[in-house]
Amino acid sequence: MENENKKVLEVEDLRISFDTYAGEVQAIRGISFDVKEGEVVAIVGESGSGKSVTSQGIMKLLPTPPARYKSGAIRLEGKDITGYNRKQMEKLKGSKMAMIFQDPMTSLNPTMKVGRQIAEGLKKHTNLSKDKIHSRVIELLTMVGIPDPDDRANRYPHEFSGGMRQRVMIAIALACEPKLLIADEPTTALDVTIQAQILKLMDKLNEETGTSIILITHDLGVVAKMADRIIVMYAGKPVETGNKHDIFYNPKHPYTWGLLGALPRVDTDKKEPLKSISGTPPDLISPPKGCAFANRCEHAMEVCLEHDPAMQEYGEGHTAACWLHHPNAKEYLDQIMEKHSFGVGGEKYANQNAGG
Amino acid sequence: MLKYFFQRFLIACVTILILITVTFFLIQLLPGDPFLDPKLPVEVKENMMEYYGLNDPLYMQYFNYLGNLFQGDLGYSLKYKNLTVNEVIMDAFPKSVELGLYALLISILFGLTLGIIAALEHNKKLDFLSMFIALIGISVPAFIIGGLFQYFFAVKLHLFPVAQWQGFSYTVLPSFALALGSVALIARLMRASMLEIVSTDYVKTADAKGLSRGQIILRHQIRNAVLPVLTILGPLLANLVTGTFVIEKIFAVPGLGKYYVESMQTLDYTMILGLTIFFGSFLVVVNLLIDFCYGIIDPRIRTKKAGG
Amino acid sequence: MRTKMLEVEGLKKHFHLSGGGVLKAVDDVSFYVYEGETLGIVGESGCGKSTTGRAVKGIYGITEGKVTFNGKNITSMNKRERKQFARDAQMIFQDPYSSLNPRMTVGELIGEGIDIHGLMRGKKKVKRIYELLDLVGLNKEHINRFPHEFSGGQRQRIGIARALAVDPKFIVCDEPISALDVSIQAQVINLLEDLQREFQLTYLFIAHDLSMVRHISDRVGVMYLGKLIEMASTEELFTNPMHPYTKALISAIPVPDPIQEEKRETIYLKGDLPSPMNVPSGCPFRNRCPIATKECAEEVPAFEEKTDGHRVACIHV
Amino acid sequence: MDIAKEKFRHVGKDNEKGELITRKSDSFWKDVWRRLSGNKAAMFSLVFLVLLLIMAIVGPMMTPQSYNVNDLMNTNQSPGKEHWFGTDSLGRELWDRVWIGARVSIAIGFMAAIFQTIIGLIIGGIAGFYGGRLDMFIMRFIDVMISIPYLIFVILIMVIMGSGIVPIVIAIALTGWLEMARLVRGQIMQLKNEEFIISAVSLGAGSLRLIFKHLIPNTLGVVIVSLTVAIPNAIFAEAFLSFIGIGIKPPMTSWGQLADIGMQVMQVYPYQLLIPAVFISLTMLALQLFGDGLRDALDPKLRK
Amino acid sequence: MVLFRKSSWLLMLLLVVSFMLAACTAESGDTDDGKKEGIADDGETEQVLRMAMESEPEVLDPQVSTDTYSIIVNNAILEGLVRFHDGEIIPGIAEEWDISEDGLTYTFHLRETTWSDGKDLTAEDFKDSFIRLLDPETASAYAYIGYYVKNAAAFNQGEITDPDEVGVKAIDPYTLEFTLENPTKQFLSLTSFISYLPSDAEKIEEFGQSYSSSPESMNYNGPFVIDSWDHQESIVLKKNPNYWNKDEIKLDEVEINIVADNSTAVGMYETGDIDMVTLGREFIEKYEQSGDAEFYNAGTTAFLQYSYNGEVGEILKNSNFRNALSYAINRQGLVEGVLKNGSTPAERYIMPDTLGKEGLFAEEYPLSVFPTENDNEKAQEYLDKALDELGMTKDELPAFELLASDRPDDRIISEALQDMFDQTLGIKTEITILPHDQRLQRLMDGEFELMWAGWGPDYNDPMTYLEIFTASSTYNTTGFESDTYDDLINSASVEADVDKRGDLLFEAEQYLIEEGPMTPVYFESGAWAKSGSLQNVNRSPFGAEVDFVFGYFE
Repeated sequence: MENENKKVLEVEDLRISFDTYAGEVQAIRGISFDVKEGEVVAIVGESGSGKSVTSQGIMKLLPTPPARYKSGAIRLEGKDITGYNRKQMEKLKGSKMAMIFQDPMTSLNPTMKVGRQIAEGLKKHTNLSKDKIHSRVIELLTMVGIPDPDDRANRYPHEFSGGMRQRVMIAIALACEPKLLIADEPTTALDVTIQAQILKLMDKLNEETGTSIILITHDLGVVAKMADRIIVMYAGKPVETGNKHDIFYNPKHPYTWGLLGALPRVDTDKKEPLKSISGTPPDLISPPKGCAFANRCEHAMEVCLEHDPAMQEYGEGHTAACWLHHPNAKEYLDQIMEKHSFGVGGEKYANQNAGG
Repeated sequence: MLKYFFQRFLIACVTILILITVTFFLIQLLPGDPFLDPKLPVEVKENMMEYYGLNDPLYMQYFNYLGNLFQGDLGYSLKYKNLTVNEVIMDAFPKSVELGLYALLISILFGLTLGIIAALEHNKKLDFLSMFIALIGISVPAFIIGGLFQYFFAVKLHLFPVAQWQGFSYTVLPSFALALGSVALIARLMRASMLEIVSTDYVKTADAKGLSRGQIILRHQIRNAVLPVLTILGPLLANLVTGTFVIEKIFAVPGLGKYYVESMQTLDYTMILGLTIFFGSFLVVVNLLIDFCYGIIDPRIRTKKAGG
Repeated sequence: MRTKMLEVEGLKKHFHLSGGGVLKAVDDVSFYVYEGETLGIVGESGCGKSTTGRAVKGIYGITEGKVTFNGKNITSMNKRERKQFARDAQMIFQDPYSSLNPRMTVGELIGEGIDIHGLMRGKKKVKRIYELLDLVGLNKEHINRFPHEFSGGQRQRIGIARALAVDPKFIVCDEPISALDVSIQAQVINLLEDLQREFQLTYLFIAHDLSMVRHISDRVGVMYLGKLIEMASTEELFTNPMHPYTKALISAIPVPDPIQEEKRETIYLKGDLPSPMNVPSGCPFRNRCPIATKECAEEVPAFEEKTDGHRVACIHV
Repeated sequence: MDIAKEKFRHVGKDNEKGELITRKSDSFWKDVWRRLSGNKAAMFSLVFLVLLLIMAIVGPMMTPQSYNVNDLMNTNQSPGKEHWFGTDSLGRELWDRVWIGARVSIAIGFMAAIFQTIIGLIIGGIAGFYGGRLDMFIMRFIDVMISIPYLIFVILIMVIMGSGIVPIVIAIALTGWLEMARLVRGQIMQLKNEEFIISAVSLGAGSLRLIFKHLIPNTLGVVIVSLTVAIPNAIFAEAFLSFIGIGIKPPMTSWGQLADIGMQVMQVYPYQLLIPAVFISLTMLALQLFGDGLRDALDPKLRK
Repeated sequence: MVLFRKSSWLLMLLLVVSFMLAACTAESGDTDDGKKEGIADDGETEQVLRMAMESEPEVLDPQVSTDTYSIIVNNAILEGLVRFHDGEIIPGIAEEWDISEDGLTYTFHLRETTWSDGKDLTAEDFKDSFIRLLDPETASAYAYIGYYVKNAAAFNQGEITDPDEVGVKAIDPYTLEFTLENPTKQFLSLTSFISYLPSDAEKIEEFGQSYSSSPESMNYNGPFVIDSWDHQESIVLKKNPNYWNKDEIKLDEVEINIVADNSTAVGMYETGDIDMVTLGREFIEKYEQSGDAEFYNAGTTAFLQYSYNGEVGEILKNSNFRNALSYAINRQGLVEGVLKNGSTPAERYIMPDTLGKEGLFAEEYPLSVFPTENDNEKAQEYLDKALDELGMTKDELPAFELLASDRPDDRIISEALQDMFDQTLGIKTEITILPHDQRLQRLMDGEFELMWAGWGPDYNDPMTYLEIFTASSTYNTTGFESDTYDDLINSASVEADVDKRGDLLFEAEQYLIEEGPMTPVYFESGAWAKSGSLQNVNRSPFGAEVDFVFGYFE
């Protein structure tokens, strides 16, 4: 976190749609963020919120068609890669940026030895000799904590457990020391004890190699543990961004409130009902005119149904898109802020930057 | 692994034994006998039935047959009276296998290529073209294809010999005619298999590594896509080897198919039985082999069997 | 004295695999569920918690042991009793996508139990289905729609309505929320809690998510490789876990609170879960256990009551 | 942004809308049809097949001649104004014979396919549903049946029942059901582990309900697709039987028989081969394409 | 992506090219085979005959084999006492022969010659072979062909066990004597028949049942020996250097290819792979137009056979009814419009080329009963009469089953007959097509109503056509049993006087036509084509179907 200013990745107003038989699904409806060197940025949201599409969109892994880039810019280390074709992207993928997928059981080629799968990227992006590549593979396997790496490199994925496979995936991703690692729900398919191991590993690697990480997850616990900055997405758009403390202790958007409230609290009486968000996210074939969350929002106002709120900044790097913080809604906001505390840990950052 | 194959082998043996039994008694249901000739005086026919053991009670015929079978003797044909079924098989089967193998090779070569092209060009012109070619293979009956091939490529264009089996040039037309249907089958299977794999996670992983499209296709897609195709090669080869009657007839290939159909039509009991047993065992062996090959190619199965 | 609605004694469920091996999915498990309470069962994948749930519901035959429901052994019930059991005990499934027949409408799905048990028909049945839809927070117009048109949370609520249709007393919830999004999980959990209050339901709640189990359960049992290794009241288990596995499990859950998360100490277990095909001798946990000793390999530790109502299977406690 | 203050009136969440499904409701089959109708090749095929059916019915009525009346003075006439498709070696109108052949071939195709589907569905269903020993027994039985020469059955049936459509249908179905049974068994085995089946079992559903409400409707898609494959296979099988001289009862004819006769005279009267061959091939093609379309339309992977 | 699209097209191209490549290599291979063509390098005509046969000989063992194809091959590799060539009996191994006055004793004087391996060929060989034919152990289907010889039947049927009692004697190594049961006019020609050909006892001893299954396992005494035999593919014959008459044999080699499919064989003929070919019905017109088709008499009388058994038999027994059917048949139309193979309408039963007393039977006893073209009025008249006699109306007539084999010609003729009966008389028939053997079984069980059938001669005498309808004939399952007819045939078979015998046979034919269970339709011919330079290859209804022994290329 020393080189605060060096931006590894900048994404600006990215919009991606999918053309399906039923019509155009607007999977991402405009997202902008940047990732600084060494930083861990978490993208949080429920399924269908567009977080996975965002990550694969940055890597250009989406098959086109049906995917369609509608607008926006992607800059990697300051270079605009938006218009890059496949050949140009091939040079970046695996070397400058790499990716880990959700399901370690299916993300490795079942008929190829693990060592070869790691070596593939090295062969592509470096000029190392065969021996060097081999020793690098062993080094990587050791680094991700796989015991007996010499033997393991010659084994097939099915001989590995889920956790081990995810370690292999990490080794593949880190093979060429990428600047940016995109981890798409890396622990969702794993058991809790294994998840802890993998998270620890990622944390360690982040610190040791300085690789920036985009962590995509729906688990706020993982976010709390790993992330520096957080982007909360809903229905294809970010609704709130900010650093860990902004989001957990001073959330501005009712959806973030909902998310936090929906988790069982460690510190309160367990028999207090959870704060659920009723209803279902909107269908992105015909996204609502106003705020996408309005129909499920306890605090919805008439304006929410008609106009989509814009992102407002509430502090350094803390932005949210909600009409509640509009000056015209101040009375109501004050009312509810008095009644409730939003966020966890009982610490109130009440309304410090409202209207800013 | 050994235990597994031993088990499979035992099951196969039982299957073949049942097959022999069922076939043996089924043939007896057919009216008539191998010596149908209205000119034959009753006494002459008696002599013949006696000589060929057909006057014995059925169960005795059955056990005699089994007894001989265990000594590897399938008996003399009742039609080609001085040929043993063993001789017939030894003589004709290699030709059927040769034809079948050529056809299989063509099917694999053309089928895989067409399938891969179609999958890579999914929903584009070449996809439709490839699949159209493949569909034609399925859509035209073999005897029409065989006849047309013969007429145009041999009789009209003199590119190949019209018929018979005397060297490489003789094999081309029958092999292609025989292969056409399975080319289509493999092409379609390969295409589907490829399309399925295109959307798998590990292809995405490979893509994320920055591999070129060609590398992804070669190293990750094709190898995995071939697996399901492999599973049908066994039955396919068996089909190609045993299902050659039409092609054999048109191209005058001296293979087993002809004996098979003919034996059925003339009630050549020993030949029907012998060939049925032979084909049954052939099928079983081929399937075992394919199983084995499958194990080599797919590491998942290899260890599973070793472990189980 | 509270009545035990369900009693499980020495339950074993072994699967004979086609390759010849034996998978001991559940191996000698005993517990009971009081009427009106929620018993949580947690554990990692392959620990046998789902198999336990299904065996209790009578879906699988039992290899060994005894399951008693309301005083009746479920394996020796007569036809009428079996039918009554099929009605009294219901189940909610993990995968909201595969647990509903894709060819049936929501109405048919919810009405199926009513039909099977011949409870009502015609207009009355439709009225009941509307009631149930309303109960789980769905709209009337959903009755003629097909499962694939719904989101995961909605489907799970359909599944709940389906189970409720026959007025059950006992519901096995087999990981009902693990496939759902966070915000939706809360909906379902709240709904389950509401229903429990309203209809005095008894739950066997199976999950791998400890925080949710903690939230909903009165008592919790922890399973590892086919065995129960710890069981206590929820408060007791979470504040005073005794078994080293339970301790590690609890510590491994990331807490959605950055400050707390930083303060917390996580116990990292070494290695992976062994396959249930080859469970280590003695204590199944011993080869990952930070405090394992030689003795642990020698015999399976007994599942004993260490303090009041707190049972643990570990010789080092 | 300038928005009137009264717009900021609190309205709260809208439960109805929150649970709203905005997409149009489609039943499964409606959905399938929608996807199918988007498939051009499949639709062309369907149109072709319907036209073919119509022609098979009205075709023979369009000429004054009949398919079975000889005209020994006008044998082997080429197609033209007088004889639309030409005449055969007995001077019979090929036009009429092709449509009669269409009736027979299509009838054989459909009947055999349906017949073998029913047998396969029942036996495969039983094997898959009950499993265990019974399953093992049935599967071994199928193994043996598959290895028994098909022609023995065919000849046996022909001898018992004579030549004609029904014996051919029985002969084809008698061997065709084996594959279908395997397929259905596989499907049922797979379905049996699906949660919705377990769910029905846990509700107390009986065997009948499981089979008819849950298992069969969910195998239907696969079964229908293989039905569309079975039809051309049966038409082919009939053609093969014609080739080896076992066919339907004259003066009736079938495409296979016409093509077989055409093969003999190919070098002299090519039209006698081409006409039936083109019809067979186009029909096969149409059935294949339609089957493919149906498969795609039914594929659950594409539904989401 | 663009790159890849290109490579896809490339792959496609590759497939096409690979096929073409196969074609090219095949072509170059062809030139190697070029010397197969008729002209040898030195410019002289190579005497190699290449021909096609529909099927492989079932077995070449002369005492066991029965099929057409073995007869063709055996005719070339073995020689009997006499040889049948081009309609005439010429001396074979027997130089000359004497027939006793009573026609019961035949004495053959053999020439001194050897087997192909140089071993002497003696009367003993012929005697042993004949005894072997009759030996029940041999289980020969054609044993009955020897029944004309004294005690042959008894020996074959096990009534006597001493072979010496059979009327065949080797008087000395080169004199063989047969004693017959009855005077048998056709006996001389029978001695050229396959079952009377000699087989080598030593080889039989050596090879057992596998005797004659390969070139080495048999011995030859005919013009040719087998050089190689690829089962189901080809048999190559080479000139026999030890044949007594080898100077008359011009062909050095005969290559017999087994080609089941007629259009394939014709294709091979057109590309010059074979020198002669039998023409299926479909090809005749084309070859006739170009003048290349030759017709030959196949010897078969094709007829519609009736069953006199059961209820249907009651109708079919009525001669007016049979006449009605007969007059409804357009024989000329069938022959010219459908068959086109030179067959002629049958106006009588016995095939016109059959030998009579001196010349042809048909010339000595002319008969023309049936109309060549249908006569609808007469047919109708006969039907009315028949219905009157039967006391039934036309509507009461059942739909008759018409049984035919699955041979393409049989099928089409039965379809034509069906239509004729329907159009002319309104009589309905249902055609049943059965595989050849299954149809035979129905015939032998007598389970038929109408059957499309025919009879090919076993020897050149009217008797072969007539004897099958006696009550005791195994062929006759029709239910036709007439003492009058049986008496005629029996008298004829023991009648030594040629004129009287002829009269008896003629009377029998007329009686059969009047009362017998069949209606002759046509006398079958076949057509074939051969290369212009090929001479002296004959096709004949008697003996070997194709006789190329004395053939040569100009």
